[in-house]
Amino acid sequence: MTYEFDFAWLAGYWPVFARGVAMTIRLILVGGVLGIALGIFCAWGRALGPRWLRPLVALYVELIRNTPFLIQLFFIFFGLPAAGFRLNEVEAASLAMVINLGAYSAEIIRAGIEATPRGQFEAGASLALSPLQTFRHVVLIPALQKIWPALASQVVIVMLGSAVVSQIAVEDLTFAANFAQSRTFRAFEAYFLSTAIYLALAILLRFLLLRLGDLLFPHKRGAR
Amino acid sequence: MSLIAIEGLRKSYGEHEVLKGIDLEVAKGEVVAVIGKSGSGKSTLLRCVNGLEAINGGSITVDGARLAGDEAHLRALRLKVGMIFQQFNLFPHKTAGQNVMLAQQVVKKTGKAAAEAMARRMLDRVGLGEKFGAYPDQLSGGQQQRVAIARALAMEPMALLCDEITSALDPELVGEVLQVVRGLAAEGMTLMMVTHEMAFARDVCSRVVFMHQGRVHEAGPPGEVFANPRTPELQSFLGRVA
Amino acid sequence: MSLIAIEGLRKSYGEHEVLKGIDLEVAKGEVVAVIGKSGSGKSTLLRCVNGLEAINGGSITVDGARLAGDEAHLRALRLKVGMIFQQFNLFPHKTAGQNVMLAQQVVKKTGKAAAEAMARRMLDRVGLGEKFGAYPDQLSGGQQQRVAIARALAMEPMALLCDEITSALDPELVGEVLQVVRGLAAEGMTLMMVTHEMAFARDVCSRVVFMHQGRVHEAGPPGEVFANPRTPELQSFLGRVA
Amino acid sequence: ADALEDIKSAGIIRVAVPQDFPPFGSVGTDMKPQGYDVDMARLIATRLNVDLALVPVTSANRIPFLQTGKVDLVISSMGKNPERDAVIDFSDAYAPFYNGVFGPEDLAIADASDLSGRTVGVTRGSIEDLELTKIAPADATLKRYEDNNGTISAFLSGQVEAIATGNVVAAAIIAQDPPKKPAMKFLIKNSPCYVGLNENEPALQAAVNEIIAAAKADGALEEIAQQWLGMGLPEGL
Amino acid sequence: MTQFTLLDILRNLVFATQWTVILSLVSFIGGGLLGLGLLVLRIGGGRIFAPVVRVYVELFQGTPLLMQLFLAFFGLGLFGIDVPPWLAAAVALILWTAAFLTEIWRGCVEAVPKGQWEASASLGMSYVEQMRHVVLPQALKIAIPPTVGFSVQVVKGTALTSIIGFTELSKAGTVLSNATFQPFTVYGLVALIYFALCFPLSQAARHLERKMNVAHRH
Ligand SMILES: Nc1ncnc2c1ncn2[C@@H]1O[C@H](COP(=O)(O)OP(=O)(O)OP(=O)(O)O)[C@@H](O)[C@H]1O
Ligand SMILES: Nc1ncnc2c1ncn2[C@@H]1O[C@H](COP(=O)(O)OP(=O)(O)OP(=O)(O)O)[C@@H](O)[C@H]1O
Ligand SMILES: [Mg+2]
Ligand SMILES: [Mg+2]
Repeated sequence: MTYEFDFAWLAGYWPVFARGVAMTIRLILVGGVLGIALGIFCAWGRALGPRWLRPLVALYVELIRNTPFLIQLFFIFFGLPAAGFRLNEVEAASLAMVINLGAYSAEIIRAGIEATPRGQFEAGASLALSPLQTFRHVVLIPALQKIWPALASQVVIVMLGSAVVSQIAVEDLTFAANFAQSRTFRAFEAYFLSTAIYLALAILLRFLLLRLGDLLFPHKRGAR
Repeated sequence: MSLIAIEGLRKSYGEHEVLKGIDLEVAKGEVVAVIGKSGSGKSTLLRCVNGLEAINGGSITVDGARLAGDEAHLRALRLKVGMIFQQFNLFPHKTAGQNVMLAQQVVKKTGKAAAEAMARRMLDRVGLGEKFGAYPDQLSGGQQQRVAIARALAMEPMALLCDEITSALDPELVGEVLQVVRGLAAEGMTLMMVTHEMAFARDVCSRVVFMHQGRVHEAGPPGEVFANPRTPELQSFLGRVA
Repeated sequence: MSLIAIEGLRKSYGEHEVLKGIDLEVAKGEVVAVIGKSGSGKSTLLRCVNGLEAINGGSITVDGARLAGDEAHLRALRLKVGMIFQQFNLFPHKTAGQNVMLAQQVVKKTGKAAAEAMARRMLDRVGLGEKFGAYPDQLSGGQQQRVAIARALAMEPMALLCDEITSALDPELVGEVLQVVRGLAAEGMTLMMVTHEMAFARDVCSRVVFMHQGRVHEAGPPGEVFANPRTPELQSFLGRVA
Repeated sequence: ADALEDIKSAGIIRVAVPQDFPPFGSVGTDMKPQGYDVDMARLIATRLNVDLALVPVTSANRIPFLQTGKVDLVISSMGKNPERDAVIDFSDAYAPFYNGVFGPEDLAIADASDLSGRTVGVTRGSIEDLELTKIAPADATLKRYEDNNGTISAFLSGQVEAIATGNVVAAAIIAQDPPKKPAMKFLIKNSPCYVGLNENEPALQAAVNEIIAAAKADGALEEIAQQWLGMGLPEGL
Repeated sequence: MTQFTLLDILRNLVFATQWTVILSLVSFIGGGLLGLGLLVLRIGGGRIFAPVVRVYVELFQGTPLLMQLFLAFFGLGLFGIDVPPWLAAAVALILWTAAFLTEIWRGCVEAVPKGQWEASASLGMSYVEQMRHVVLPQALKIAIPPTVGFSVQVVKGTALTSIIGFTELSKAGTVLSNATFQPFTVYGLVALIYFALCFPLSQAARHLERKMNVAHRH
């Protein structure tokens, strides 16, 4: 085969790619921040929350973790309007990512909470902190610290998984590649380019998250 | 009137009855050493007094208020009685100073400046004034335990419960912690402490309580208890430890 | 001729020099106690002798063979010198008996029957004959440490290095382990042990080595060293521990 | 080598067909491809006197299949534009494609300029996508879905106000009797479909064009159109 | 238009599920074996191999699986190597699975306490003997729950093979919903089947994890 790579056509499409990258970043920002927040809440609910909350959280986590992201996305985008709740494609994609990351991070964070020595809970209690105060001030930060690398990986996985949001017409990075190739029929160039950008984004995202971890957990630096 | 009054206290884990009816009074300013073999229920006793374990029978009264299981009562109790653990249990993500400040700010809603002033005072008191900004893992075991003491003191409790607070320390570091406790006792703090340091118990405590199989087996002033143990169990226990 | 000869041993971690030139000879059958403050380099010294740490200067000679860094030499060395750790480090997925058998079978290629016979003999020797099939987490700390001793003995080493082997034990369990070591000393095993048990060192050891800031600061027979410490550092050290 | 010769000597022609674009390509209850494009592939194979291997493709991978030599022809209701023509070659037109903008009865749209400010769904990379992109006013929003199904679902769930699609597709939706029926607002263009093949294969191109011309002349193509589109071939295809 | 009954849809989906299952098994077994090899290189491969494995892991964990499949199938085709789709799918999925499993397992090996290495070294064992008799058996035990947990991701990951022409479960779903215009029925069933495949796996992972924690506390 004598296929000749040609990136010249890109000149006309780089704005599409730039917008796509911006959208992918925007999605992972929203999904990451809210998803982890949801994950913290669910982890608390499942590990320490009131009895009635635990099975509900478990149901949510299992439903999400055991079905494909794409299907979840379809139900939110095409299905919710039938229930009178219409979200545009970007909102739907963001919500799907929040829900997805929420379920995964709930499990990860819960592991961190459960690895917290009992003595920490007891020390909090014996200082007259309420259970919620103990969770908030004593348990949460060290628990997050323990699982931070795993959480960072999960965020990267969700970012890469977000490629399928182009199926509901969200104009993300994969959309850009598909759009360009549907016009120019230069699929290899388009996919090579988007793969390279995804790799760069993944490396950058992980790096930033780990740096964020250093900021959130300053005591780690003092560790011997 | 006694500060801590324990009557007919019973505690079981499942089938296993660990405390089989404990009666014990601790007056204000008293320093009580609780000794006994491993598994005799010493820790459980202290944990019950701090409300960390739900009790199965009897009553515990602290400063006239009877211990109940609900959240509000428990918190009120814990404001009166501080506890220090064998494993220090400092909060690893907070500096020594922040460890001491946290509960003041969160529980007592003390302002930051006041909490910090108190923290500095308490750290000074345990000889760690200059370690305010150090994280626990930058401190030696003895230093960590002293921060734990400062943390409990900052809540201005009426009594302190200490559960083998020197057992996890290297021998060289035991002295510095006991020195701090000695100071507290001298200042009139009410103390109830589980300890294996017999010499210390003899020197500092006003009363020694020997527990055996979930009961108070013998009790009395250290001079008497150590010099003339009446029961064979205490005799054998002292023989082994000394 | 001495069994273990250490000359000018230096060891640094990065910038930090932990051993600053150690000279020490241990004769066959000698029982040497290494004492000193935390951080003085006691563990590091033992770990160097066992080849667990690469050294930065000086030499270590065991039974005439000089320690080198390559795999084959290291293995040969470790067959001559066994090591027992503070944290026992038993293999949790193997029974007591299998723990003792493993290295014989894997390293010495001893047959299963012979290895098992040896394991039973060694477990008997540490008083655990009936625990052959128990997993480590079914044993008390003292029992685990005795299995660790049996495991080291089964390799028939010429010397044993013991690093605070009773420090992780509850006070009641210390005795049973020291009893086993006492027996080994009586049978003529060469021992080099880091310990905080001064009474034991006094009773059992033929020589005491006091380390301070990476150097051998004082050494001599226990009678002398404990009765007449010459340096102020040793005096203060003994004062604190005793 | 010459692709036509290779096909003849192998005795088999491999054709990429859509699986997600009824009535040009979808599946029957046995999951076998069927539709206008499939019959077209069959026609070409028969007339070249070789066996037929159908390779189901999507709009994302149909051209890579062709370029890497995994198929000989792409018959997947492709439209032509200059950028595409620079990368692959096209045959003569083999099928008509009436596409238009469809919306609910009460939506007032008469031509492209009425799309101003409206949201229109379209299948990414389809003929109607290419055409509508050209004629839609700047402030119309085009939502480009992965496949027909996405476009239709978006319309039915109200995520878009109107869709651009083939009239046969719209007819198929109406046949399902949904609560929201798409009515034709205006015709975009009758833009025919072309068979795609690799560059520099004049012999294969000529052979395909010959077959298409013959099929137009002898009524074979008319028959396919009647079956799948429910109408005859237009004049001048 | 061909008319599909619910039974037609279900039958075709279940039929396509067999591809999902086969692909999952292939990727998991192949990825497991390759991952084990990479693991050895990663922790024992010194200055040369360990970084290579690290880059490998970074590459495969840092790019969408969809693109990996695309490039495995068509990329090689560009060089005139004709890879059949099943081979490309298997290769890409195995490489991807191995990258993740290697990392998971490395974490497990590192979770074995340092004391175990030292104790076995002081008994005279070589690196390989330490690995074989002391470290790996313990790491293996810790590794089972996260490994089973990851298998759920593999099952879901096989969905992306549709890019190279596989009609597995989710592609069958797309095709059927395009043929029937009943996306909710079809995707509802697809979700159900995925759930039926994945839920037992994640439950097993959770169960094993709990069992292990109990054993730990023992
Ligand atoms: N959470 C628990 N669940 C079940 N049994 C427990 C629990 N905590 C303690 N026990 C049991 O209660 C008994 C008393 O324990 P406790 O910790 O009070 O003893 P102790 O006197 O403090 O011993 P030590 O000197 O070892 O600390 C022991 O037999 C112990 O096994
Ligand atoms: N792996 C290491 N990396 C860096 N520094 C180390 C390491 N191991 C030990 N050190 C340092 O070397 C010094 C000596 O340590 P060593 O463990 O030999 O002391 P020790 O006398 O055994 O003390 P202890 O009684 O606490 O066991 C200490 O300052 C310690 O911090
Ligand atoms: Mg206790
Ligand atoms: Mg040491």
